Amino acid sequence: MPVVLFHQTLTRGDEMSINIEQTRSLVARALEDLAAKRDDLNELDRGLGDGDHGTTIARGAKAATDALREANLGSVNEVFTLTGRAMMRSMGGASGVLFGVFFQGAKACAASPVLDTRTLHAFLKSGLEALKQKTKAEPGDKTMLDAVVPAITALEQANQASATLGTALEQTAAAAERGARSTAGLLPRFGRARTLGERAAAVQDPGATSVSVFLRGLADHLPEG
Amino acid sequence: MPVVLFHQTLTRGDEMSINIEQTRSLVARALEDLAAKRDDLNELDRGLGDGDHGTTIARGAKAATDALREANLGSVNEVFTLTGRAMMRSMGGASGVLFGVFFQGAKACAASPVLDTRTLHAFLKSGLEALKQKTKAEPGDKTMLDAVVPAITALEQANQASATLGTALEQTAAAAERGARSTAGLLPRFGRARTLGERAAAVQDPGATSVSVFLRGLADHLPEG
Amino acid sequence: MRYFTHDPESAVEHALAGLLGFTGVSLQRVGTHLAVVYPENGNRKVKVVVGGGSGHEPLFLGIAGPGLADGAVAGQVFAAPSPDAIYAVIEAVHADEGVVLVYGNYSGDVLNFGVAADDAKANGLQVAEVRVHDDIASAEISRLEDRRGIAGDIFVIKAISAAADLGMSFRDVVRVGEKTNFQTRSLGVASRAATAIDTGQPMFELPEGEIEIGMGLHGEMGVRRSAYQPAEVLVPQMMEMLVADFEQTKLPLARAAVMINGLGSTTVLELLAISGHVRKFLDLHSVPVAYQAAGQFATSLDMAGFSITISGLDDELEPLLAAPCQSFCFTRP
Amino acid sequence: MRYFTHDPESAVEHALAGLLGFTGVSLQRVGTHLAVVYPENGNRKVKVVVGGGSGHEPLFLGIAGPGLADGAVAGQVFAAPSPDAIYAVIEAVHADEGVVLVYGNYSGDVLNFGVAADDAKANGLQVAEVRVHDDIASAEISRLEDRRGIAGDIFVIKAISAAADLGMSFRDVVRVGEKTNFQTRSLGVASRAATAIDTGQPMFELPEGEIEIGMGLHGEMGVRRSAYQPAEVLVPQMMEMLVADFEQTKLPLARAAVMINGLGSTTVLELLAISGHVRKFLDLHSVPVAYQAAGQFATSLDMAGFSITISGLDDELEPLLAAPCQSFCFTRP
Ligand SMILES: Nc1ncnc2c1ncn2[C@@H]1O[C@H](COP(=O)(O)OP(=O)(O)O)[C@@H](O)[C@H]1O
Ligand SMILES: Nc1ncnc2c1ncn2[C@@H]1O[C@H](COP(=O)(O)OP(=O)(O)O)[C@@H](O)[C@H]1O
Ligand SMILES: [Mg+2]
Ligand SMILES: [Mg+2]
Ligand SMILES: [Mg+2]
Ligand SMILES: [Mg+2]
Repeated sequence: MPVVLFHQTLTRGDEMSINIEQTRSLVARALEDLAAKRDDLNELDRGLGDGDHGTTIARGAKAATDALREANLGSVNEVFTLTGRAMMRSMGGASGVLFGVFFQGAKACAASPVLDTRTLHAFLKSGLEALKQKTKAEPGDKTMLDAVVPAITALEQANQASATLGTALEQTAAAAERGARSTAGLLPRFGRARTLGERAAAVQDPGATSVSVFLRGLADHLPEG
Repeated sequence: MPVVLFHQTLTRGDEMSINIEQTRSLVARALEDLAAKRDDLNELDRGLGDGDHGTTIARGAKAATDALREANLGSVNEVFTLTGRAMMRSMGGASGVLFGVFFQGAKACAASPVLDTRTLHAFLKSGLEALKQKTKAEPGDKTMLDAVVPAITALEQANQASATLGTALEQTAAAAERGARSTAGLLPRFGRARTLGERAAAVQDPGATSVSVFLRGLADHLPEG
Repeated sequence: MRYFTHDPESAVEHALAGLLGFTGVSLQRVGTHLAVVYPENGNRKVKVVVGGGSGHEPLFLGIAGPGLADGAVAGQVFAAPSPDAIYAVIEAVHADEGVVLVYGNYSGDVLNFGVAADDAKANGLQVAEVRVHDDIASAEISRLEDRRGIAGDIFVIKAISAAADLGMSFRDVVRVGEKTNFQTRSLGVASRAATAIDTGQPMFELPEGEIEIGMGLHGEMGVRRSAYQPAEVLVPQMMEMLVADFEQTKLPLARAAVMINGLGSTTVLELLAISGHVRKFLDLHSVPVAYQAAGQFATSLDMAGFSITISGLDDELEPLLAAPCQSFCFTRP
Repeated sequence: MRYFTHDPESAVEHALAGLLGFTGVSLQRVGTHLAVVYPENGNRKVKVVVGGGSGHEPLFLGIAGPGLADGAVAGQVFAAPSPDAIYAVIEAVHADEGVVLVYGNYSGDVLNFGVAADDAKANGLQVAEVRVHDDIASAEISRLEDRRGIAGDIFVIKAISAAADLGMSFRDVVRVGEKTNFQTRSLGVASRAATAIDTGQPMFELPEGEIEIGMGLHGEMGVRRSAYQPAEVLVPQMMEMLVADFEQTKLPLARAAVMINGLGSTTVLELLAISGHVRKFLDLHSVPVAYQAAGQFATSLDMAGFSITISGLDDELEPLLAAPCQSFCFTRP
């Protein structure tokens, strides 16, 4: 079983693709960033739901990094599907299934030995399709979709422009962050927050925030080519 | 049924005795003083017991004044026995029985149409004997006995000195007050406070305080002769 | 306030150990999941599996037993259980004809039970879902199916289980479940938020002198605030709202089962007093009460508050709710 | 915290109305007293009357029923009932052979039940008193009879009532009661005082990060303070103290009945976890457990805390504790 250095220092480059091991490290580091936001995410969920989104997502992130550390991986797809499966198994709550199916979108895509802008776009787009099977929420409803949908639009544009993975991730993360921020002020229409109406308007959606934190982590930790 | 003026203005005199109606008014007014100390007595009991002595004694005082208001009285003894019975019936708690039997001591004494130093001494002394059947507590154990016993000693001396009722009541009340104050600093050995030891030492015993408040009320409201 | 335990995940694990140690109803754990089965409800062709987040004890794990659920599965505190755990229980109850999943209508539960149900169906099992939606404060009557589930879970689980005990078909058990679900309405109030188990902080801020109406069971805020009222004023108001809700579905209350549920810190003294006020209201309105209970059945950690649940009964439901049952959560000898 | 009711006296009156409205065990009120009788325990020559202050719900009024008390009488919140009320219940249970009074060993209860017992004896009735003294924190073992009664009340009432159901003589019922009393030991801890119902203020101050050990059931302080410990550390310490207490009376625990009692605000999640820790300790010490339950049985309004009660069983007591019984407070189907 390969030894993986989880905390090696990586700096962003302008390479076109990374291999399986690099993808494993990259996703693991982004998940660690997510887990580190535990208390902030709980605080957002206190205003909007039951105050546990940080705890839940941190549990999922930990389960996923544990699973990634031990897995024998045959494709980059598996990095994502394993992550999704571990999250779905360990998290529970609304976000467990939603993050779970989103990451497992990679299962429906052709197996690839490298992660590049095209494969990443395919994975996440397939993940969004799976998400849509699970929820009728659309952008503007103050859910994680408010981050996911603009992120994938940005990724699609980057892909069409044949952008490097670094550039694509940067644009994707920025779009997700904008999307997450846009949820502050929106009226909630799905999930626990639904019944709160105006009382929950001011708060930024925790699920959308998690999506943006994860994608920002991918952009930040991409290794040099 | 006689009409009783509960709130008529009475001032202390140096008469030797009062009649049944005057005794009824006097005891009722002392009971009202006791009920008015509800919150203070609760506060003392919070430090030493379960915080309800004021509520309990106020309930008893109210029941007793109600009973006194309606009763046909044939002797001054009945003012005391009625009060005791009403308290025992309505209060519950440790103090219900203790105040109940103390006031009902008058039952064992010869019926009298007037209250004077001698009859009052006989009633309360008989009440103390009844109390001793109910508790092994002695002065120094931080209970109502710390007020009752010195009060009766003072009353006995006043009786031997053939003091007027006014003088006797003044001396009795003063002794009860000293006795109640002396309980601050004592270690509790009876009642709920028993298990608290040092933690309850500083507080003045609520039951002893009630006794002194009642006796002070009798002294203060004694009508002019 | 400080809990006697700080780590939510180990707390739930320890609680399950505690439940398994009780004498009386003998439960079996399902693998390493936070899940139990009671395998002795022998007469049933259709099995009943229930679940939801932890923090609602004695629900959900505590409601498996004779005359009640065959399987129960919990998530972490206030998180729905995962599809894997739910699926493991669906398998573990070994149903001849099918499995009915009963859970409160919250996104998390809908999503996780939904995935498990899909997996089970893909493996050839017959599965139906009853999403309890008794909380009248959580949505208008026109959006009945958007309403959340609170303590009404218990009446729905009770009726469905008793139907299964009669040996009813899958179709009929589900029909009974949906009927009870439709006829069960609840309303809750809180005077203090639950304390988060890990931080020790209140889950929402409720100013002194205000009460929260229609809070969910998961520590989340209610739908609106109101000034404090003592129970003798508040309860009749709540009862008016409940009765009006029945009338809006052209379902005047003819006979009722009533449950007063404590949410965590509300004293049993208060629950009894509230129960008295509820009964007085129903007596005044000439609604016969076939069943009335008060206690802690579906809590929200240590939230201070209570809910009133009313089930409208007919000749089919009354004996189902009356049938004997036993569990840590709910017993009818 | 604010109660949903402010006036303690009307709260107790309303609570009694609530209790009388429950379906299941059908109780009758005794006159205008805060007292009930369950008249259907037909086989008994000896009747069992229990009581104490209010604020401990579901005790005391809630423990009348089949296999349990024949009569129950309450005082106001935290005040023992008056002799009149107690006497009225002694009369109302219509005993052929005698009445056993069971109550917790507190001055107020001893005094009031004592007066009622004297009155009853003066009227030719046979009456005995069992003063439950299970709280090991409240006095040294050498002063066993000075100890207070807390949740152990329930095991003593249960055993005595089952003995009466067997048609035992007065003498034997009392003997069973005293034996169970002697074999029943409890220890409680609190992490927050009860809130006084009238003022809304805590009944004693407990600094954050401290716990109170051995508090009484009436909102009074415990016997000492200690630093906060989580349940997994605290429970084994408490169990050591309980086991050592049994050993001091040359009564090593051979078989046990166990009750984890919530005092008001402690969550059912915690009570379950505590129950798991208790069982783990007993398993490690090879003490077989014949009965184990957790819940709110004898509360102290909304105090945060719990008590552990252990009864040492022998061949006589075990079936008595196991016999079926039903009441609002305690049910064994
Ligand atoms: N029906 C839904 N559709 C889309 N997203 C949802 C839905 N329900 C919840 N979410 C997302 O999940 C987040 C809450 O996740 P989490 O707190 O972990 O779950 P739970 O609500 O079960 O406690 C919300 O902020 C929102 O982004
Ligand atoms: N055994 C006893 N002997 C003498 N006095 C007692 C005894 N127990 C209690 N008291 C008196 O009663 C007072 C407490 O009364 P109260 O608070 O009304 O009753 P309870 O303790 O039942 O709540 C104490 O302050 C003390 O003076
Ligand atoms: Mg949440
Ligand atoms: Mg007191
Ligand atoms: Mg949650
Ligand atoms: Mg008291």
